[in-house]
Amino acid sequence: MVPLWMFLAVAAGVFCIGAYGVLSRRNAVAILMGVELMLNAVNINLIAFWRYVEPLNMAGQAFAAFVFVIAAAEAAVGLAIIISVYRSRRSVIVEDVDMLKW
Amino acid sequence: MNVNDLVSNVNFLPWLIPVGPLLAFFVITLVTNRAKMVVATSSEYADHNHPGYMGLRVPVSSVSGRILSITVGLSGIIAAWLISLTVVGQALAVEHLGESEVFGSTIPWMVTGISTFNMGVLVDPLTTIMLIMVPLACTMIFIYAIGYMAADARQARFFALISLFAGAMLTLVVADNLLLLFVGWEVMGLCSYLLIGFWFEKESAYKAAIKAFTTTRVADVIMMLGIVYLYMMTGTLSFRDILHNEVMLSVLANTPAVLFGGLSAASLIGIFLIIGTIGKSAQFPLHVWLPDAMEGPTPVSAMIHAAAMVSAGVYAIIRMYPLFEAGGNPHHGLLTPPLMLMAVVGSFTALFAATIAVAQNDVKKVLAYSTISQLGFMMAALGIGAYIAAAFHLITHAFFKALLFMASGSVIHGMEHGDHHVQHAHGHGHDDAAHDAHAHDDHGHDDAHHAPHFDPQDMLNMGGLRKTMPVTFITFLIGGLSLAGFPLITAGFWSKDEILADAWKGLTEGFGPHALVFVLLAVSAFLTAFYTMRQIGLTFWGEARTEQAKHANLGQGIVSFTMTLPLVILAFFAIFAGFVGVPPTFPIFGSIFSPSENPFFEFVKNTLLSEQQPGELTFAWFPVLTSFTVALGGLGLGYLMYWRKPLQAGETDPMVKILGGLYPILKNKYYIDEVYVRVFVKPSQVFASVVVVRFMDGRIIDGILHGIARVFIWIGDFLKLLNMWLIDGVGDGIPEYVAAFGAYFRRFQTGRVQQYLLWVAIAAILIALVFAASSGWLVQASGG
Amino acid sequence: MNDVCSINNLTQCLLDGGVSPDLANLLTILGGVVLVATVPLVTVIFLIWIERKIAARVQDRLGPNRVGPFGLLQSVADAVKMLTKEDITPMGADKFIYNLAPIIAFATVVLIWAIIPFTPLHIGADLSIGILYFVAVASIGTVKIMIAGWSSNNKYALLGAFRTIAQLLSYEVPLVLSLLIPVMIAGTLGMQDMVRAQGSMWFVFMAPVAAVMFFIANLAETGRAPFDLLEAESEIIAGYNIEYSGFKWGMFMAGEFMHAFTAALLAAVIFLGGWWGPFVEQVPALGFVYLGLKTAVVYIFGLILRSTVPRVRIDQLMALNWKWLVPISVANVLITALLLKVVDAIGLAPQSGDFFAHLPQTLVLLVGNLVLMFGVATVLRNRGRAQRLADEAAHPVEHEDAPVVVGAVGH
Amino acid sequence: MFELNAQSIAFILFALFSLGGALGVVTTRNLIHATLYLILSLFGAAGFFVLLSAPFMAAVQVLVYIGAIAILIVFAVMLTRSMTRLSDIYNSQWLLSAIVAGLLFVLLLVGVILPVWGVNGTQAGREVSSIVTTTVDLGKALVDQNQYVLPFEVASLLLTAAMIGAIVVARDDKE
Repeated sequence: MVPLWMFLAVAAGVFCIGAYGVLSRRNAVAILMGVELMLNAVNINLIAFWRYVEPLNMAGQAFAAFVFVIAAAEAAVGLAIIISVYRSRRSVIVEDVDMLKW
Repeated sequence: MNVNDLVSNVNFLPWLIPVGPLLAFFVITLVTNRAKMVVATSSEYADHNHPGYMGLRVPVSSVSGRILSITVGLSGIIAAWLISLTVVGQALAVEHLGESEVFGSTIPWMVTGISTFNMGVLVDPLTTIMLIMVPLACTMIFIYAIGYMAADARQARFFALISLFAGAMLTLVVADNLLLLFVGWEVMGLCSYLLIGFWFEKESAYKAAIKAFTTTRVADVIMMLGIVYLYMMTGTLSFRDILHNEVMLSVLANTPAVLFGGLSAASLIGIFLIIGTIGKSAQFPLHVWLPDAMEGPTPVSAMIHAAAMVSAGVYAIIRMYPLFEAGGNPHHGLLTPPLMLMAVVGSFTALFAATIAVAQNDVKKVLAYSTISQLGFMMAALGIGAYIAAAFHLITHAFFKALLFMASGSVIHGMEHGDHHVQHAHGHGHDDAAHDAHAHDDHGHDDAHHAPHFDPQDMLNMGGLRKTMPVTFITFLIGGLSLAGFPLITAGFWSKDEILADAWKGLTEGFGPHALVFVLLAVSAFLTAFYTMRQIGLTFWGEARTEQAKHANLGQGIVSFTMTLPLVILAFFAIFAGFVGVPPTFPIFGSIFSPSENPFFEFVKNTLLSEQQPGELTFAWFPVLTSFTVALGGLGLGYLMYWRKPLQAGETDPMVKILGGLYPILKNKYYIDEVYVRVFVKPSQVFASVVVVRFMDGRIIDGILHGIARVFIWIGDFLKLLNMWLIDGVGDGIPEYVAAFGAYFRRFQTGRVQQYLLWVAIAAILIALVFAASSGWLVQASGG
Repeated sequence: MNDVCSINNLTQCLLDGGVSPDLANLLTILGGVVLVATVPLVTVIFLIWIERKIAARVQDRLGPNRVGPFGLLQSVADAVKMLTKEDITPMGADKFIYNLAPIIAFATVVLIWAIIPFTPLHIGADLSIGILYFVAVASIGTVKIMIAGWSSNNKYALLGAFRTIAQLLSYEVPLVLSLLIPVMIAGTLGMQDMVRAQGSMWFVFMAPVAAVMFFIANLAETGRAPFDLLEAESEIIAGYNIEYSGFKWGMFMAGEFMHAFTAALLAAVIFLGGWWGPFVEQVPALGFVYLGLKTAVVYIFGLILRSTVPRVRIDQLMALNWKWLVPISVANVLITALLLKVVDAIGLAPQSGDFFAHLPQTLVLLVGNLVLMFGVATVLRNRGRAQRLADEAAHPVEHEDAPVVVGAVGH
Repeated sequence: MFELNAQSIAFILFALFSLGGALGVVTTRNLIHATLYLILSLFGAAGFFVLLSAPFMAAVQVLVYIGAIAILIVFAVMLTRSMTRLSDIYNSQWLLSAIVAGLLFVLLLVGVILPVWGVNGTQAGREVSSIVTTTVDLGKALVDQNQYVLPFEVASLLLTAAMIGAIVVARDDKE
């Protein structure tokens, strides 16, 4: 069976790549994709740990299920916000919507 | 646990106590408070001494919604009251409650890694007495508020807020751990903010609200530090686990504190908590918010000053008392730093506030300062180990101070009524709005739309109210006497006397702090008696000094009834609450009220472990005589100055002549620093600290801008406190400091989330690195 | 499993042929994969013929009858013609995606076949979550449409894609909800178990509403009439795949036909008892026949529907879904869950596998479904009446000559 | 420790999917392509779930992420059409972010994963039990009153709220 740490490593990789996307992309939609990647990496971890450490305890899968829910909600609301921003400012570049300061 | 044994089992009952008001809050907010937006006319928004806000679109709750809300709020608090009565009944039945058994139950609340954090309720003697006082006072205030707020368009909202307030206070009282207590504490902070700023259309009101909020916040942060530190040290915050655990206490007392070398951990935690209390129950130097808090409606003042908030501060101290005591023994003159701090701050505040109160003309301001001073009494008492005396005074004070506030409230109400009457009679300055105002409420006090603005709270405008408002007069008199500690028959006398007796005991054994406390408290007791008499004299005695005062009354019907009933009930307690704590060795009275033992004392002392309990005092004449002298002396002086020759209209207050140059200073609450300094602190210290401040002040702002070492930042925070000290809290030190700070950190706020995230990520990595380095994982990793 | 070489146990045959076990397994699996992947391809050609024939019969025509016996080879000829057509890639198209789309289009359909139990023994992969797998794979279908419509750089295609995706996403809701009901009754997500659970009673009797829902939703999912808006020539020319030509378009088309057929297959499996039939335990291979027959019934019914019912408007489509199907299926789920609990509570749940053990539960559920139908019907009737009254109020009809007309028709 | 069998081959394949897909997501200029890469990466994750004998999770992954979220994203991309191909896709801090992300990865790998779960890490020795809970158990756990029914309900509430919120936010108030 594939050792656990490999799953974890891949998950970590996906997470970091997603984080990079979130930190560096200009397009809000792309940022959202990065967030999805990060959430997904978390899910991989949850399931992997569930399988290798506590396969008889539902916690891992249950939490993964909740992460799905969160991801769905986050995507829906986030995209809605992006679209309404685009409608009002004709732009989804995050630098263009940094008025909320000082 | 099903509902049935939840109700039947007294261990679960405490859970239900706060539920009523909290539920009421949600129900009112979500359901019954049906408000429609209308353009305000003075009648909808006629309110206590602040200009109306004609033209604004304001929410006005429908009549039905208003009545519903009142019902809900009232039933909530009454439910809480009944439940607590049940609990109290059962608690009193138990022999030596607290020593062996206490009521309460805990549930695991959050599992933090290895340790589980329990939430729970606890009923021990201290809680019991609080449960006697708080719900009763709250209920009275609620009833009172029905009448007092009857003309306010946002009455429903008001009831929601005070319900939340009461709920928070009850939570705090029944909490069995410091965190739950802190939760209640903070919710109350929020409520006080909302309620002080209830008439937010008034600039002064919302400013006062913000002031109160921020001031207490400063203290609360420090208190939270203490809580966190305590949790770090002990791994639990449950009172009984910590305070009924000799080992833990001694450990706390003997481990030196972090980065405050000299202190023990217990002392540091204690000081942190005390600072929290200083903020909450308005002790010097953080007392500044309390007088301004008078901007809120009077029931709120009563709530904050008597029933709930300020008591909460003292209650917290009493609750955690063994912690402060740990490592010392006040009964043998061994005062730990926190105790010392309390003794000094408390006694000083008592005197300080009393002197200010002497020169106030605003009927509520006087009471505000008297509150500060009375709380000073309690703090001082705690400082010298007079644990039970403090608790006793807390209770009695709550009763008579609530009484006084509500009485003054009805005085104000009456004055406004009179004022309205005057306006009406002279027939100028009232329009259609005013008409329908009178149509749908018998005495819409619309002081809004006529100039010059008449101040219904200024005692100089009153006088002779005893004729028009007899009930208020009698009750106010009772309350006042109780506050002044009129010998033998008032509650205030017994509690104060006990404090003085404790102090005297220490003094006879030659302990410095006790002596200080004794002298200062005696003087402030004298002043208290004096200004109380002055207030009563100015308000009720003599002849009416203004038209308004001549016609001041509470009118008829439900309003006047709801506003007088609580007064009468509380007046009863203001007298008789004292007799539960009569020391048995007291001549005559002792044999009457406590033949065998001092019931209050015997009951409450079991809150502590047996070896921490103070011993029964042997009766001594000197303190009793002292309290006689100061009380009667003060009252007498007041009588001479304000009763025998009542103030005539237009005549200036005799205080002005007597105090001379001091008068404006007192009137302005020592606003002038030099005088403040000369009167209070030893000049040398002051001089030194001034220099230090100047010097450090410059250094700090530089220090921060150039990011000098953190020690300077720490000194800076310390000096920030000193600053508030010197310039009476509102000094310019903090604003500048904060402004510079903000100006510096402002540039971090680019409005770009990604940058923030980047910072977060970097920080996380750094922390992880530190953690990894400390726990040697990296080493392992390189190894494996 | 018995160790004799038979159609049910090809591995054994290979082993008897002296092949090493691993290789034998691999070979059988590969064989199965190839089979399951190619059979659909072949079926399509036949399906098209059937479709055209039936459409023709319904519309009183003859249909293809030139090429081959009964025109059987007509669609073969069409296929050949299609393959020989030029393969166009429009300018500015996103090449990679543009070429990817048809592959996904067909693959998604073929993937579904992996979980279809043809006989007690023959199933691609008896996943424990078969039905969920079906839903998941079906949901990928939206991707193909999206990228096809987007990548061909054509406004019509994009519009068509949007519209189609709106339709597919909307109709996934009642689809999944109606699938929930057999799952609840059978207590499993696996296809094979699902079929076994229908041994003595088909689910269509226990959950007719769900069956109807499933059928309608599938019509919409597969874009068959009356829901074939994705190729509404009159409005958006030919939908998302307008730019495709030749073989790629062929894959789209084949994919759609396959999808329709697969839907019928699933309906047969989930509601009509799959391969169950007389003697199927003794001769598992019979399962193919029974399943084929049941599927044919469903599919042909769909065809007749297609050639009789006119196409709906997009707003009607959405209204039908969100105002009727979704609420009804939600109600259906609630009712069924409740009834199942009740049945279980009062001990009517089937203990043994035989027919009569299942009867009470079936009756209860049936009654529940009928009540639901009645409720829906009532609502519909009231609505219709209100509508009619409104119309009559708008422009009253002459009542006196109406009966005359009827009479005239009568005689 | 890592013999080459069907499982490990599948693992490598899926790992390539998810990592490559992820890289594609953050590097491609064309957002539609990025979305497709995202789908690829999510497929990889689904494959992992299958390998980890959580088929239900795999199916839900495909259903929710690819069937719903990815489509949502594509919609968003298309509705913000002018933004689909930006001239420069990275902001000014991209280099620093790359360093930070890389550092984070190394830290996770070297600091946590390897020492704890690695070949001779502290937890390496534990054997993996062959019996695993099934989808039925998951379903039971989710509605078990002393397991996850409350979070479950809360999650459903959250979804509803999110749905309403999304509609309210995205609706065009002009008409």
